[in-house]
Amino acid sequence: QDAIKIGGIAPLSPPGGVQTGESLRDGMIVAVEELNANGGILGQPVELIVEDTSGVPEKGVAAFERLATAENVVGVTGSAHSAVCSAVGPVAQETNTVFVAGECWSDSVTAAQIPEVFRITVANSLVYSVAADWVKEAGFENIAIISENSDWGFGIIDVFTENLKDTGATVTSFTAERTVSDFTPQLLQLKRADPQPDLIVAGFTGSNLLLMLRQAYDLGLAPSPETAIFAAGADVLEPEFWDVMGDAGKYVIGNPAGLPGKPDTPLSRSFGEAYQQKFDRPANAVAMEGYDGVMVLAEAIEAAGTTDSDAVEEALRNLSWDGTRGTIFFPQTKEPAWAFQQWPEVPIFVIQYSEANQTPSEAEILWPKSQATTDEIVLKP
Amino acid sequence: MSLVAILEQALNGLIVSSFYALAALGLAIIFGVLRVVNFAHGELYMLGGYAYFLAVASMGLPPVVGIVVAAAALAAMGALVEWLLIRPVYDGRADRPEEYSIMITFALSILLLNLANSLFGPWPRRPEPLFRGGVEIGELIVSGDRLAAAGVAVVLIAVLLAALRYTWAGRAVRAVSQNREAAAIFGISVTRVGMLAFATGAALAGLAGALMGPVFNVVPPMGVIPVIKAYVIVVLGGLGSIPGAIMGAIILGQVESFATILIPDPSRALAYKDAYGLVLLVGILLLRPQGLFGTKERRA
Amino acid sequence: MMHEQLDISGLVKRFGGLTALNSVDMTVGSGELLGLIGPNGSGKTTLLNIVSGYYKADGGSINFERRPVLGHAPHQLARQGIGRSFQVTKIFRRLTVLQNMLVAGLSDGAQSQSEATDRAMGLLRDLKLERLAHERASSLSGGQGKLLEFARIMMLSPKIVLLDEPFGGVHPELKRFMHDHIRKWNDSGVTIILISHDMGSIFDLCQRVVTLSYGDIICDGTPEETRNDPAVLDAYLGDHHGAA
Amino acid sequence: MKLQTLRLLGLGLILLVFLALPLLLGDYWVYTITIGFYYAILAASWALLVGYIGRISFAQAAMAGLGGYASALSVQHAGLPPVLGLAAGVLVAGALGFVIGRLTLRLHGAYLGLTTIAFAEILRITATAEYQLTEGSRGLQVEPLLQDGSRSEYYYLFLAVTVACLALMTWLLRSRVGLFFQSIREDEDGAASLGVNVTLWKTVAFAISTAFAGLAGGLYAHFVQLITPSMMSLQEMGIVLAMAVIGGFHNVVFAALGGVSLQVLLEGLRELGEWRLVVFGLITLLILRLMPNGVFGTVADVLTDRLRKSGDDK
Amino acid sequence: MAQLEVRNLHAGYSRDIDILRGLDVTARESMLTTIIGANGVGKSTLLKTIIGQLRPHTGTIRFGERDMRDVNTRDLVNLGIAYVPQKHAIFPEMTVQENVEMATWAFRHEKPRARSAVERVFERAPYLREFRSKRAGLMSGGQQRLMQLELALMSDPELLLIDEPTVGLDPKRAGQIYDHLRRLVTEERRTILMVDQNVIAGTDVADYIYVLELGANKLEGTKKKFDEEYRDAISEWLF
Ligand SMILES: Nc1ncnc2c1ncn2[C@@H]1O[C@H](COP(=O)(O)OP(=O)(O)OP(=O)(O)O)[C@@H](O)[C@H]1O
Ligand SMILES: Nc1ncnc2c1ncn2[C@@H]1O[C@H](COP(=O)(O)OP(=O)(O)OP(=O)(O)O)[C@@H](O)[C@H]1O
Ligand SMILES: [Mg+2]
Ligand SMILES: [Mg+2]
Repeated sequence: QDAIKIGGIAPLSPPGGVQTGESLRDGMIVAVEELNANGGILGQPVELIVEDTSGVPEKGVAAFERLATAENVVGVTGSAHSAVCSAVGPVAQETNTVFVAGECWSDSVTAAQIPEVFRITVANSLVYSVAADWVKEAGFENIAIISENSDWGFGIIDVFTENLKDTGATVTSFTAERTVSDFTPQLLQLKRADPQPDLIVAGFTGSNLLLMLRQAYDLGLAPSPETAIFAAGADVLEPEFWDVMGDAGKYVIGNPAGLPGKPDTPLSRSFGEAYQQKFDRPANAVAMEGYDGVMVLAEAIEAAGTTDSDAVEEALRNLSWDGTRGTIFFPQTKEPAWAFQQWPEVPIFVIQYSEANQTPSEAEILWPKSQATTDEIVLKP
Repeated sequence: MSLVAILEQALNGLIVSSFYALAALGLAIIFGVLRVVNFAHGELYMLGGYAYFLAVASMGLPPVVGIVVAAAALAAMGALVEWLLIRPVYDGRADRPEEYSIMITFALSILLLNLANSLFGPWPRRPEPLFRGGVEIGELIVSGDRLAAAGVAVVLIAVLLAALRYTWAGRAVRAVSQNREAAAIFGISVTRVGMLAFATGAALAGLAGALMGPVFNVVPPMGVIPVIKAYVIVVLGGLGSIPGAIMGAIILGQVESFATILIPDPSRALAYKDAYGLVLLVGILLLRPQGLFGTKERRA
Repeated sequence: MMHEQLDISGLVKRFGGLTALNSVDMTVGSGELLGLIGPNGSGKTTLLNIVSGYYKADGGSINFERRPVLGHAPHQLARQGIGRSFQVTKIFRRLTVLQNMLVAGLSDGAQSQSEATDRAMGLLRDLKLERLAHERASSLSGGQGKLLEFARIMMLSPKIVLLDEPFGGVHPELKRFMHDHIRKWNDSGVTIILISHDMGSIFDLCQRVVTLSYGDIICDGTPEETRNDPAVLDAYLGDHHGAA
Repeated sequence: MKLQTLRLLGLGLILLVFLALPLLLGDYWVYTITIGFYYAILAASWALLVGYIGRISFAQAAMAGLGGYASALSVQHAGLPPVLGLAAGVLVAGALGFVIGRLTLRLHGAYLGLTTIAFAEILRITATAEYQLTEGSRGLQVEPLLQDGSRSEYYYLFLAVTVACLALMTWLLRSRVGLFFQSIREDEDGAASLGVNVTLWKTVAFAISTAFAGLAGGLYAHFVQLITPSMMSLQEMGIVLAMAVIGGFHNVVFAALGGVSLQVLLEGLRELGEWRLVVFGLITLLILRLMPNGVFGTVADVLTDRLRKSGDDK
Repeated sequence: MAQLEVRNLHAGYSRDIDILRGLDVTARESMLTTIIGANGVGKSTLLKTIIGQLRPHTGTIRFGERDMRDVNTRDLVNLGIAYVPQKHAIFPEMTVQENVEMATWAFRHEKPRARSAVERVFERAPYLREFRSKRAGLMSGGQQRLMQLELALMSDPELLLIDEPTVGLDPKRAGQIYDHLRRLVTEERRTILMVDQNVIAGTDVADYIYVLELGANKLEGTKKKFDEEYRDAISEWLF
């Protein structure tokens, strides 16, 4: 019996964000095992083929090519780098293979409005406008953003600047190569700045994000009573964060696009358990996206009753599936551009660790207000 | 900018310089003896970081011991690499020794980097440093791990300089680098010195990695950037010249520290951070092709 | 008909505190065969290095066929007709012996590849290197390397040749060949400056001998005059008059 | 003479195989080999520089990137047709190669290697930092070279260009220029004393080599239709180096064959997942250590040797 | 009885090609033995094989009791052998002083011996004193060669192997060197084996002479025999 092939793409080697890539892939693996345990799709077993993108657009394109033309997968999910997601869009269109983008936040991924491209994670505009609301509410006035000079990094700066324009807050931004590992000169400069910033946004990923957080802490800059620090990269959600940061991780603020156990549905709970059991680590938003990505494809194939690409694509457009993070569907609105086939209800949280070694689920939720676990808008050391 | 701010940047520059110098020392020694630029130096540095991490975090040894372990492990590794790969450079087996040495070490670096990716995984590790906490010097705050690393680096550099100048082993190392045949005729074992030099160079890379690991995290690509800085430094100073390497490190540390904050467009200033040293290097080489401290050769 | 081909005046070269050439004046006529001798370290090679463009001078001027030499690159001077050999040979070790010859033969673009090859093989035959034509130059013995370098300059068809110790390590039999070639060359109008410590060769070949000592010319005369000059005897020949 | 004909026969055979491949392989492999041609030109251009004139450069991948960007941007902003864009890429890369060659004239060996690393990294960092122009690490969308070109159309185009490039390089290296290059590699002062214009040829060699790299980069960009700074990284350079070394960097054709075959091998090893690059590194290391003339170089040497011997027997 | 005996030696640079084809050479104790022969006959190859840079294919090399076939170059000094190769073997980037000190490497731990060896060099070769703190590689060709000869003598070798002692030396110094070598043999009873293209002077100082041809012996004999019997053979080369 032929297997139905589903493709995954994720950065599994440097210079990509390998940590994120692995979580994404592991989420997919859990999904495929679950599908096969329940008899597969359309009665056929499911095979997952994950290709490495290294986080590099050309390699992503090559990987997608291979999946679409050599492996003949029905659809592809994953990615973890906006640049890769954007780059594979045209290939998806050309090869008529649907792509469910996960963990890539740049607006441009969906703004290209390619019919084959769907997104189950947030768009920068979606997430940082929420974060910006929190910033407004918290009343920060001097905000410094240090971000990598990638699509995602520039997006953070743009959305913050845009959304805080009318609040009178000043936003200063620095961008740097993904490989810069010593931020001390800038951080010293911020520390000596008058006034000292009250919020630093760290728009990096991987080891370098942790280094920046660490250096800010060691210099006594942030987190401190004067200055809060907001880590935009998904790496703060992984348990290894604590191995590296120790106490310095306390009071770091993160913004996951989903928290395990929220909403508290049976699916989200069972996924969390399966993941924990298989990989011996708690699931996080990225793993949930990996899982949801495969499941969305499986649902669409099931709904279409065939693996024919056009039918699957159509089924995705009409899909409404209760995933680990809520009901996933893909609106066809083209205004604003990035909203096309973008799941609009991605849960977005602003969380802050109040103790060392917390999981994201244990951290205090600061925002949205409706879900907040603390009255403070930001905790100070 | 206030005086304190300037001092703070200068101090940070100095600390960073000592890191760079440490990373560059082994490179300079290996080049000095074997006339080989070890393009795998960054990966040896990375392995030093992992050796330290394994010793301190996994085996629970105290940090000081961890550093010794890292140095010893890398010395052994260096000796092995020299024996297996580098020896053809000077025993006459390689037809084009210079190109061979560059390419073989480059290939080694590709192998080690990918091997580490596969073996250790992508997660950064942060082993316990030699010292924790911050040190306040007046208004200036320096974190303990950095200061410790810088201090050890300075001591090491001094010891090494003295050793090269005043010990017979150091002289043998210099002699072999200049004329292998003559060295052998006078009774020096060229192979032993070659191995000694490579092992020492690797041990220094390992030490640097062990000291730097707690500061910059232990992660497979951790050596890539420092080693490029190390290249810049040794070339700035004149390949093979240890005092040159130190001057180079000091210059680079200050340039990076101040250029990053003095260039008016803050975004560009940081984006080009890793390019300052390279631009400096290109500039200096154009004026003095033999580096700051290198010497000219007699031509005919 | 002789005219002044190489005109060196007031040439100074210093290395740090050491004055290697101390205001040297010397003219060489076209078609001369001039010996340049002097104790070790007297500045012979340095002079040659400056004339052939390898070192800069610290003062003075040099004209070759009334055109200034200083400031020109070695290859330009080579093409203007200044050929030289090196005291420590500079052969192309990983090229074959024949290829070594062809580099010289083809560099001015005047000869075709086959013409140059024919000429090269002829020269190699004369110097007993024909057998080795297709071997790599790295497998030549010390003396054979010297011979190859000598043969290479001949390929260049220079107007003036500066030979730095060309007989070092060459067997007497081949040295005789070289003598013959040098004479033939000279007869065909090529100017030759010969640096050698081989007094037999110098006195045999040269009509005029210039003696340098510590960067100064201490004697400029016929072989006979030089041989009997007390200063030369004292500084250079010692009591082993022309022992070699 | 017999050797010469056999050599030509061998090359003809290889060419035939390449001509036939698209008829036998699926789209994906055709795509892969097409990219292999990019690496072939790049590896050959590097071998031209390192193998013949002895100047080590680590900027070759960066130069390909530069050619790619120059071509893509000139098509985008000046509205040139892609073919003219390619020409612009060749010119820009060649010109910068000329400048670098000129600036680094007095450097050799390790100094030169390290300085070219500096140039390469400056280029890469600039391409990343000048986001407004290059789209940074997100990547620049590039016009396709052929409107609606099929996979095999691209394949044959790349094959033709590769063969043309190799023919050009071989012709150059067979001429007296090749001899001058090698004499400079062996001893610059010695070469100058024989009238070889060392300055000129060293610079020209750099310019020619980078111009070929620029061409390769331009072709690649217009084929993949996307270009990012990672194409200019040292890691990428490492791969190019390995290709040339494994093929045999003493000969541009061998280096080029190394380029194609390694690209195919790298794709073939995908099964190994993350260990793929480890295996790759190991192969490079072993070949360098045990077969310094590269695989194709060694095979050719052995065959030539056999032929000579059997010729002698008669 | 420390004499150097080479018997039926076959050696070369690659395994399948013999450059030396059955050579027999003896450097008798307290004698100066000179080897002459055309370029490329294998004189340097012989010395390189004796000192262990090349491995003999077959044949024996003995120095006194010691089988030299597997000798390592670095052990020469300890065996009482010094070697001066045809091309310069000095440390160009070190000062002259450092070069001189390096030559005491093998007996560096015998401080008085090392010190007096260094002092003797500067006494014997006063010209080196001027260059003491100058880099050796910057000296002229002849100066470098002279220094190298001095370095070789520092270890008081029993056996001295010299490839072309006087190439590049001015006549005055060359004469002094030949005198010195002669004195080493007659007064200090040392053994010298040298290769020389300077046929007249080289045979003039010799006690015993070998003439090689294509890697094999052609003629040999004492100086006296040469003066009497083989004059013609030699003058054939010379004139
Ligand atoms: N590049 C240099 N740097 C410093 N000193 C130099 C340099 N070249 C030559 N000298 C010095 O200049 C002097 C003259 O050297 P040169 O090589 O011209 O001598 P020479 O006459 O050729 O001697 P020889 O007969 O030994 O070859 C020597 O004392 C030498 O030490
Ligand atoms: N490194 C080498 N590799 C291969 N062959 C070599 C090598 N060195 C020398 N030969 C060959 O060995 C033969 C003997 O060389 P050798 O150097 O012993 O000659 P030699 O007698 O010392 O000559 P010369 O008087 O010119 O120095 C020569 O024919 C030479 O071509
Ligand atoms: Mg001289
Ligand atoms: Mg010899």
